[in-house]
Amino acid sequence: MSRRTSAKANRGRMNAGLLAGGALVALVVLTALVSFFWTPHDPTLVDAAGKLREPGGGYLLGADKFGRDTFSQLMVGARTTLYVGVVAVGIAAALGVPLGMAAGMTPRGWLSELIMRVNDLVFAFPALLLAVMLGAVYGAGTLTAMIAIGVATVPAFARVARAATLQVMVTDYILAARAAGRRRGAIALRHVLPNIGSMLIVQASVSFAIAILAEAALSFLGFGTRPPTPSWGRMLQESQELLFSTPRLALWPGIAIALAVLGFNLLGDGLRDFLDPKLRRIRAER
Amino acid sequence: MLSVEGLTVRADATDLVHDVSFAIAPGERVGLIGESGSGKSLTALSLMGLLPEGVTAAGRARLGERDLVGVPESRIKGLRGDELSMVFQEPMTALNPLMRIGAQVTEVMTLHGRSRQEARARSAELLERVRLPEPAQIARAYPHQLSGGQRQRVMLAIALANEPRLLICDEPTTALDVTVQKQMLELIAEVAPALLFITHDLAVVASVCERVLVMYGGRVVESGPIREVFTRPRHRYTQGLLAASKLTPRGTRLPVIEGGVPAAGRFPGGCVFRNRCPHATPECETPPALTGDGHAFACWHPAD
Amino acid sequence: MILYLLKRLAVLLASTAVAAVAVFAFMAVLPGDPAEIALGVNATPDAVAELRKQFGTDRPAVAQFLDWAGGLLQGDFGTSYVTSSPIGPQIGDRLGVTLVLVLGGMVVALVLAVPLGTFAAVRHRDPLGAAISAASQLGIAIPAFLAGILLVFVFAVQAQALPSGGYVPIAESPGEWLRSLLLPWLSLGLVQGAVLTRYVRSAVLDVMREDYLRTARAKGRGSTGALWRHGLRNASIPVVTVLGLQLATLLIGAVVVERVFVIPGLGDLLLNGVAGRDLLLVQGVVMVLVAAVLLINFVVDVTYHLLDPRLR
Amino acid sequence: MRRIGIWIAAGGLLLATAACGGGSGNGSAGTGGTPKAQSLSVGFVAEPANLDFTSTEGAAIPQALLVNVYEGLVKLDQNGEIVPLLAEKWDVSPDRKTYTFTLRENVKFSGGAPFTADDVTFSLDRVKSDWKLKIKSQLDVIDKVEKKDDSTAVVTLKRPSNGFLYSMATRLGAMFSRTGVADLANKPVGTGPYVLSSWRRGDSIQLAANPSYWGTKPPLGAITLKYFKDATAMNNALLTGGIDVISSVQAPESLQQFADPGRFETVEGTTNGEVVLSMNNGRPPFDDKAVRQAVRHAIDHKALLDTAWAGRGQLIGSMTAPTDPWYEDRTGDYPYDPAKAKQLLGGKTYNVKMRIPNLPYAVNSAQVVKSQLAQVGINAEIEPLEFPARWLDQVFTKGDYDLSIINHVEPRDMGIFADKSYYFRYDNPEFGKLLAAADEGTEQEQTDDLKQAAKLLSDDAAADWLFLFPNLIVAKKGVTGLPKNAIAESFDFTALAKQ
Repeated sequence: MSRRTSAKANRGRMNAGLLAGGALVALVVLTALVSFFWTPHDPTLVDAAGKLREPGGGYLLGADKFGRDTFSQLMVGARTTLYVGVVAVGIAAALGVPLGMAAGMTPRGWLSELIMRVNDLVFAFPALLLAVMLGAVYGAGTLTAMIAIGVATVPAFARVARAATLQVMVTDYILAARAAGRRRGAIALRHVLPNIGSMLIVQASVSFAIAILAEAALSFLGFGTRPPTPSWGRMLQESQELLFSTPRLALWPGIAIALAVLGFNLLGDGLRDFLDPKLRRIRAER
Repeated sequence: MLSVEGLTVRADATDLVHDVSFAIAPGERVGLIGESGSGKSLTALSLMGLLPEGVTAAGRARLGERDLVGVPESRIKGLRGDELSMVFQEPMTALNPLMRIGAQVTEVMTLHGRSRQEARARSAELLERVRLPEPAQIARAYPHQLSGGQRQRVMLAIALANEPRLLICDEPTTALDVTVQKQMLELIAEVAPALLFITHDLAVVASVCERVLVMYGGRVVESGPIREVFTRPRHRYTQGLLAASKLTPRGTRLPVIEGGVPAAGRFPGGCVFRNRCPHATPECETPPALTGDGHAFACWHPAD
Repeated sequence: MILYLLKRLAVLLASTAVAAVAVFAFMAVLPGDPAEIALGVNATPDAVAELRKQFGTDRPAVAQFLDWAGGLLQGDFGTSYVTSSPIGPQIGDRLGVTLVLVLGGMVVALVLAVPLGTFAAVRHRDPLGAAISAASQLGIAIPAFLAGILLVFVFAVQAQALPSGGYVPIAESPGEWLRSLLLPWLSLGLVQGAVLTRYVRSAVLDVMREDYLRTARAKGRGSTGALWRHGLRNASIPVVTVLGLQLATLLIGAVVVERVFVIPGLGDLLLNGVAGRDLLLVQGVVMVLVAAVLLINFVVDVTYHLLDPRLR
Repeated sequence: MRRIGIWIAAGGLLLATAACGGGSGNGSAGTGGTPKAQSLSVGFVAEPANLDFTSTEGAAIPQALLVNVYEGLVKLDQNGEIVPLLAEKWDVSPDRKTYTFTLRENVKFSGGAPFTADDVTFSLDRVKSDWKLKIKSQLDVIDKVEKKDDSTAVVTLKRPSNGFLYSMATRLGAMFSRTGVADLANKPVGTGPYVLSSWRRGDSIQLAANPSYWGTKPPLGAITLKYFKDATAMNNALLTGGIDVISSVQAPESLQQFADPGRFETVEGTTNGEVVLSMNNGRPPFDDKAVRQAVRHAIDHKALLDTAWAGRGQLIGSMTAPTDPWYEDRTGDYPYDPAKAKQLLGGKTYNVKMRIPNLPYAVNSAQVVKSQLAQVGINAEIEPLEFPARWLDQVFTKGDYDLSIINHVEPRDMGIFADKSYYFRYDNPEFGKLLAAADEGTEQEQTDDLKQAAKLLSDDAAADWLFLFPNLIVAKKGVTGLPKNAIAESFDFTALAKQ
């Protein structure tokens, strides 16, 4: 009784988080989409006359030291943010989910043991380390950053996929499917994947948030998005020297990053409670 | 000894238990039956002061001279585990997985003033009393090393540790194997001082209790001595319940109660059973009172 | 338990060995010949060949690996091609600084997160509990370096109360050492504390819904007492996982804070090594980092076993 | 609730510690509490990997050690004149091939050994035998070095060279002790006013006054060179008293922070650093002179300097610095004229790679260059490469680039355009001839020839010269003796003092 009551109460409250998260994420996505067709100004156009232009007069948030419109940069920066997140999470999911499922479907086999050990090993190479090393080999840039973040996130996906698969594997319908002699691959695709999907979505949104932060940190270290492509992380980095005289230049990308991360985190939390309370215990990994 | 008057439990604006009154005399064994969602567990939890967050109880419940409802936790917690104990439905999760059994048993005694040494000695006795083999070994074990039946015995030992005046059991055998169930019930019947026994299983009530309360929709719809209520149910719900339980394994279809139990707050006004009752009339839109001495019921159209 | 420990230890050693191979292989793929780099852009081929011989980089990869790995076993990381000084002591110094930074930051995080997270869970229906949750969500969303820059701005530049950066060894002046670390600890601790608060809250909430907590209350404990005696240890299990994860990522992740506060830590050494193509140094640092993460995993697993009898 | 109280108490403790410390910590570099002579702490950007500038490239080592720890026979003063240092004087033979240096008496190395003509022959011979830098070829012109007596050394050249004495003022002329070269990477031994006292890798180098220095004792007892990778961190350090001097401002927009004349003083001088927009003359499209010229016309240098480097620095137009005797303002050669640029491109558009080092000035300038080139139809993709390793490898060594931006800090370095294998891949024999003639000719001939050479470079659009890197120093008020111009390799601490 107690569990039911509180879970219900919880779900009602979490919906607020889910809505807020969804709204923030939608805002980022929408901004990015609009930026393909329209921005107030060319975000990369250097205009010496408009250096550090104050907000107003068509420049909603003013301009940076290159005279580039901050608002336009923020809009296109949303694109970069999503791009980094989608590719990094995509890589992590594409590699991590099959591995985690394979490990979960053969819990006592050598395959499972091997996968999880390799997983631990990859986990020992944090995103930042990979990014720095890949940057040294192939040159810093958005792609190397995304690959590094993606690969470093594989273990998180593999673990969640494995844990969720283990839970699903003991349910009646899987037992029935196995008893009916269904092939493993078919079971994985038809039965396991749809049932662990909700947890993976949760993991995806949490990883997305982390990817955004990682991109910002890499930009700060000079291993992130290449100039002049607008990126919130690089905007923040570039505005550092003007932090005292023109704080708004750091303020806006800072807010953008914080809201996007907040959005994806809230979305992840909200989805976890909303989609499948049964699997609530498998927590998304950072 | 225990008297409950006008107990009402609500979450937000919804009454989950409405105006429930009953009493238990020393040594008496009372059953509380009903389907899930009938409010029987909440009734028990409100007596213990263990209602979940956001759920509050009003009305009056006294154990001896002590109020149980509407008092702050600091006042009631001294009674819990001492004069008033409870065994829960799910033995697998009711014990702390990280603590040894012995420590969990002694805890309830040291909490209520016994010395550590005394408690330790007594816990061995208690484990023996609930018929656990090799109590010393069990005391050193962790919960996961025990079977469900064994764990429920441990829970019983904990409940009995301070010789409570009243033991509340909430579906204590539901999660157990049938063979284990029987032993457990015998044990409870043997060791319980006064007992409030909650179950949905009529047969179980019949084997353990002397008197029974039937709950539906958060209300007591019928109460009385087991023999009378079970042989001559008056409330239409009780009647249905009994009929349903008499399904034989080979099962010719006997009348079953139509429809399902509504969700909390979705019960109709008036007689809460009227939307499922084949005998309902417009009269039933007025709430019937629980009337009758000894064998009481709340129904406008009672069975004979 | 002993058996488990031995088994887990074997896994640790094996994975460290595999990691050593992986790290070496990765570095071998890195373009750039140490000898060419050391000699600059217009070096003569003869000089390069001679230096290669001197460095030992003209030998087969397997021999080089065995040499390097053999040295590692004795704590010898080799001598840098670029700085001509032994690498081991350098890594040791930097690792010490980073450990002080990271562990201090984690202490701040714990001091913040355990009470706040527990409070937020216990009072999750109160505005104050919700406010703590919201604050922790916001804290997670702020990039660590931004937090650091803002702290510098407030405490160092405006208030002139603490140094804006730099690291003073404890041997030189314990007071200055503490002062130089307060802001870095705080900026790591705030951000990691926000993350941790969220996990503590969620772990405590989960535990609060456990039946055994109700049992404890039925025994006569108040809700606080029950949580204290029966809840926290259970709640600590998922929190230990997160702690391990945070520690593991921070060893290198702290580089951002090291940059902001000009602290000569391990991450800084790594970036310098990469920029200066000090390959052997980079190899050593990466090896240490990877081994440290594996060690942290080991400790977390063993802690699990200590905390949770079900795993034994 | 209880636990929250503890947290607040902990927070209070933190503030209390901060406050107590505040009093003692403001004494700038005074790291210890010992009452030694005054000290200063100076912020630098690049930390040396080791201290051996005979085998390691880069500006960081000579910047810290030359003149301060190591001395040469001569040095370059603030006006670019060559003045005596360890040599009291020198005589040049009429054929300008023999230099006779008269050495100062009573000069000792920090190890205690006396400095004699033997050390001169040792040091100069060692350049040929042991140095591993490519710039050592500058002394290939030396035929032989001889000791005449303990205080006289004679250098004979193969041919007359104007560059010889100048090179002697750089690190190439640094005097080493015969007994002090065992561990150059860690233990420098020189005759200078300072000696290395400690080095905390990744953090700082400490120099202490040399008690047995032969010349005027430096006013300061100790100098800390503190290294910052991050420009903002360096600014903050000065703002909070962590350092006394920023040796080179890397974020010129932030100078406003130091505007308060009651607290700070900003020194703006000049350097030898030409920030060059290099174009790969060796492959399309920049093997085409018209395209290179278009680039020069397409760039609004004034706007670039204003946005990329806060308007600090100077527009030059060719490969010479105003402190060179042969400097001429060549900014008028290619005025900003996008229409002309388009015309030169003949309506064609180009996609090119701009591979730049990941340094602030380059990253800033590149974004402006890209934007301006886009206006005339050249789409430059910026690719920041990690400096130095990756940039050196890809651009400098392999020449795999179309455009790049780098500050050529070496003094009087027009000669790099004479080397057709240099990454510019510029090949004009006439230019080489001019340079050779300049080195052998008289001083006047040298000036004339180099003026011509600079003009030739500009006309050919061998590269574009974005601006001359400014020497921006910010110091706490009261710090004196700051070198206004950074035209030598070293940051000269000898006059640095605090009032």
